[in-house]
Amino acid sequence: MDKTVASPADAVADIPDGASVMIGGFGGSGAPIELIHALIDAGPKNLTVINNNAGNGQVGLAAMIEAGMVAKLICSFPKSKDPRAFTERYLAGGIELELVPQGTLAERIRAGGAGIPAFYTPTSFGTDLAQDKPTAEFDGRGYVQERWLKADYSLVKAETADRHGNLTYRAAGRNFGPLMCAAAAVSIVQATRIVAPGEIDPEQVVTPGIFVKRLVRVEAPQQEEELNRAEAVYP
Amino acid sequence: MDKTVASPADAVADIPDGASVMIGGFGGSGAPIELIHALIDAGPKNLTVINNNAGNGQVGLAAMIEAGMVAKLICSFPKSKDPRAFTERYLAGGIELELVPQGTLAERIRAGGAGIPAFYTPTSFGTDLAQDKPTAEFDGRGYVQERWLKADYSLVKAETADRHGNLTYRAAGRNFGPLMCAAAAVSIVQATRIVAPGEIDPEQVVTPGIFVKRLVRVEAPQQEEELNRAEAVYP
Amino acid sequence: MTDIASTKLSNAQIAWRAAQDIEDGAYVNLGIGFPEMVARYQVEGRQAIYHTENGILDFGPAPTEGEEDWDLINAGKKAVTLNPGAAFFHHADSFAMVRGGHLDVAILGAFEVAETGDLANWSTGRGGVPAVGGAMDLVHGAKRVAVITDHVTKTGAPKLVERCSLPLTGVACVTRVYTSLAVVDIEGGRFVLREKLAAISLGDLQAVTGATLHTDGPVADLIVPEL
Amino acid sequence: MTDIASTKLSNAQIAWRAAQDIEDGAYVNLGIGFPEMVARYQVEGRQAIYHTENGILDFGPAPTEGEEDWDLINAGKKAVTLNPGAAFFHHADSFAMVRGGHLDVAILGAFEVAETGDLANWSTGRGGVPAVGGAMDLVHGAKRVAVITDHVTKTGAPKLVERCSLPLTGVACVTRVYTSLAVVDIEGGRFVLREKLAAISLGDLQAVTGATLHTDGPVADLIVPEL
Repeated sequence: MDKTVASPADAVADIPDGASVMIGGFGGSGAPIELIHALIDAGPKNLTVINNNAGNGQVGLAAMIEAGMVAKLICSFPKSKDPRAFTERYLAGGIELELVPQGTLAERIRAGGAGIPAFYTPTSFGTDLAQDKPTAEFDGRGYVQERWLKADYSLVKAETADRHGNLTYRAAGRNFGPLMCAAAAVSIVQATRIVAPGEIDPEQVVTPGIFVKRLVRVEAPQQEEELNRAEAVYP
Repeated sequence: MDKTVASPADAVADIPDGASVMIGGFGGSGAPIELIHALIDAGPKNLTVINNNAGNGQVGLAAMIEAGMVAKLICSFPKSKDPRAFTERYLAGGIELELVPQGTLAERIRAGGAGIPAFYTPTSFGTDLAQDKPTAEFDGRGYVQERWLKADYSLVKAETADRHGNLTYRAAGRNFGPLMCAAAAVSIVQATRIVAPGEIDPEQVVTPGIFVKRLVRVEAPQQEEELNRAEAVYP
Repeated sequence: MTDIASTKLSNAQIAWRAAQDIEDGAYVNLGIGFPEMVARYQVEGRQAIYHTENGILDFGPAPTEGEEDWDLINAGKKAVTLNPGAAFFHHADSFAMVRGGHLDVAILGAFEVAETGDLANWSTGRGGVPAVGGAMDLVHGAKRVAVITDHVTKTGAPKLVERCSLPLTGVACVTRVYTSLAVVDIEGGRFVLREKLAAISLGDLQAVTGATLHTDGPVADLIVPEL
Repeated sequence: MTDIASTKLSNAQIAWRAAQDIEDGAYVNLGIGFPEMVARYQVEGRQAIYHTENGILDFGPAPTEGEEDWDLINAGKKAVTLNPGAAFFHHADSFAMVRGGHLDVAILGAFEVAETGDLANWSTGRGGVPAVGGAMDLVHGAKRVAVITDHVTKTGAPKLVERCSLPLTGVACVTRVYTSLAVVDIEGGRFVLREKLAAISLGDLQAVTGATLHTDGPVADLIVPEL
């Protein structure tokens, strides 16, 4: 078994117009820049993107929005140091936004991967973000019903992978990666290193390979924050 | 910060009559034998125990049931090679059983630790185990609503702990440990080694210390299956 | 009428037949007991990865006696070994794999299977100590849920039935049944016969089946090696 | 009437006062921005462990400039360091800590706090791009949710009010407010004044507060060091 594909371009080549795509990362930490840029090169349109944020500067997700590929964004915090790509489109009515509290976003994605179609959370109860959502009372407290979130694809950045797809991450870059691998029909992972099965200690696997469909090695991955500090622009 | 207490006896001394106690382990794998035996020595009565099984032989949970301490058991599979302690009491009406499918048991405990009061699962839909439970349809499929499971205490076996309560486990002994640490008001962990904070790589922590209240070192822990093969009896 | 007892496949042969349908790279859960036998007959050149509910992916066969590590067991509480590429995880993650649709195949035993796809395999309904384990989870989520079973009970009663009489494990969940006499798909609430032993006539097979066996194209001979 | 502008505490002093109530061994989440300042004034001899939503427990102060690792950031996307005993985890586990009642204290900023404990701190309701982040999660689950804030807005309007006029972050969630003039508890749907600056009279304090300040026992002087 070898889930490795030759290049980021190969890894994302079949993502069609209209697909839903989860993209890992919290701000620049864990953002799979090479996979995103390969997707920009491929250029599918009308995508629904699930990410914690809405991009920063002119690389990564921001560049994808700038390229006009994103019809809808599901996120918790569409602000950043330089959010212009999203902000301009959003204020012009050119992109739909579904704003989800961060913990609810994480839990909805976790539920998608875990076969839990709906759950109750105290988060957002009594607020505008709970409008039109079913509510229920348990033990005298009010809760909001939230639905699972799944996607056709996910793009995730890992540190070490083995060829079966077992993964480790790097520091806080882990964030949404394990959840998005499980919640997408086709999870696509870029890893700094791809090793032989058995080289990752079974105790230290963070994402078991069953949640990973495709792997691609990106030996020296770019870091979004560093690109932005260098005022990089993609393409 | 040092969560270490001096002995298993000290660790469980305050567990009162009528408490609910989650006990980690799947069969003998991960069973915190020394903590259970300390609890037998302490002898609180009328306990509700949450465990995957119902004990095997005459040690550990089986010995606790034999000692008449368990009023109710919440489990998925109350059978084993030598289940007599539970079986005799159950058939005589001396112990209440709440039978929960294994994945639902795990998810209910996970929900308890994660602040999710209820969730929907396909598991048990249309079966006797879903009787009297609310059901709902999502996207044309039927699901059962299940409630979170919390406990006053949990007893868990870990491999390495640091003094802040960060934990690693051993092989499949991990099973319910991370979930039960989070779902109990007071989680009590026995670990083969207790090291200084910083000695466990932050990437390799399985249970973060926030989920752990008390630690006790049990340097050469007994293994339930081995005790049973030696026909051990406790006390 | 055929002497079914002398014609029927052994459990090993049923397991062998089920193993032929496991594709290369498949993630598989084998129910405890008889279904575990399927792993022995993995097709040469194909690699399946076995999942066990208690938190291991890619475990291997039992260790030699005396070499057991009792923290390294499968859902049947038998000692196992690890293959290169194995991973440990907790129970909630393990059942996320099960319920979340990540397993390609789950192969289970059965007391009864109905033409509706309903399965009864956890309770004889006769009292005693009830125990369910992971059975009710496994029937939901795996992309394909298959059953391996003798075609009839020890007393000769059909195990393939119109409606299950025993407590259900799951509703409309089984899609293929490998029996000691035949391979039967469940499609649109009907049993569809795909393969049968050449030595048994369709009539005789129908006689030991508790619901109508439909055909949909040719019925192949069920051919298995001596084992 | 007291000149509030020249009397009131600085943000650093408000943060200092809030830090005095963080107990040894507490697990703490500090909202992004102003609340992050609380960590600077941790009481000597006490050890708090800081949680950040993006998946770190026990992070430390910012590294020196040029030493940043941009995969090692807090929820405010600022570079941080690790203390011995730190742990990484994914976002669902991180918010399990938040919602599951595992944090001892969450300290947040506010646009408005109501005497009901309602908090508004995520949206000015004026259009633009809405962004919520982890605020709505943090107000649920932490054993104690406290707010640090100037007592009034930049235009002098009260921030402690009977009912919030801005979109809510959470209902009945705040139990203590540390302001630039006072320390106020929220109990039974009422503001209960615990401490106030000696230089301001109760009447003057009430005049800049949008709901009745109750007392329940003595009101202590709010005393903080020069910072």
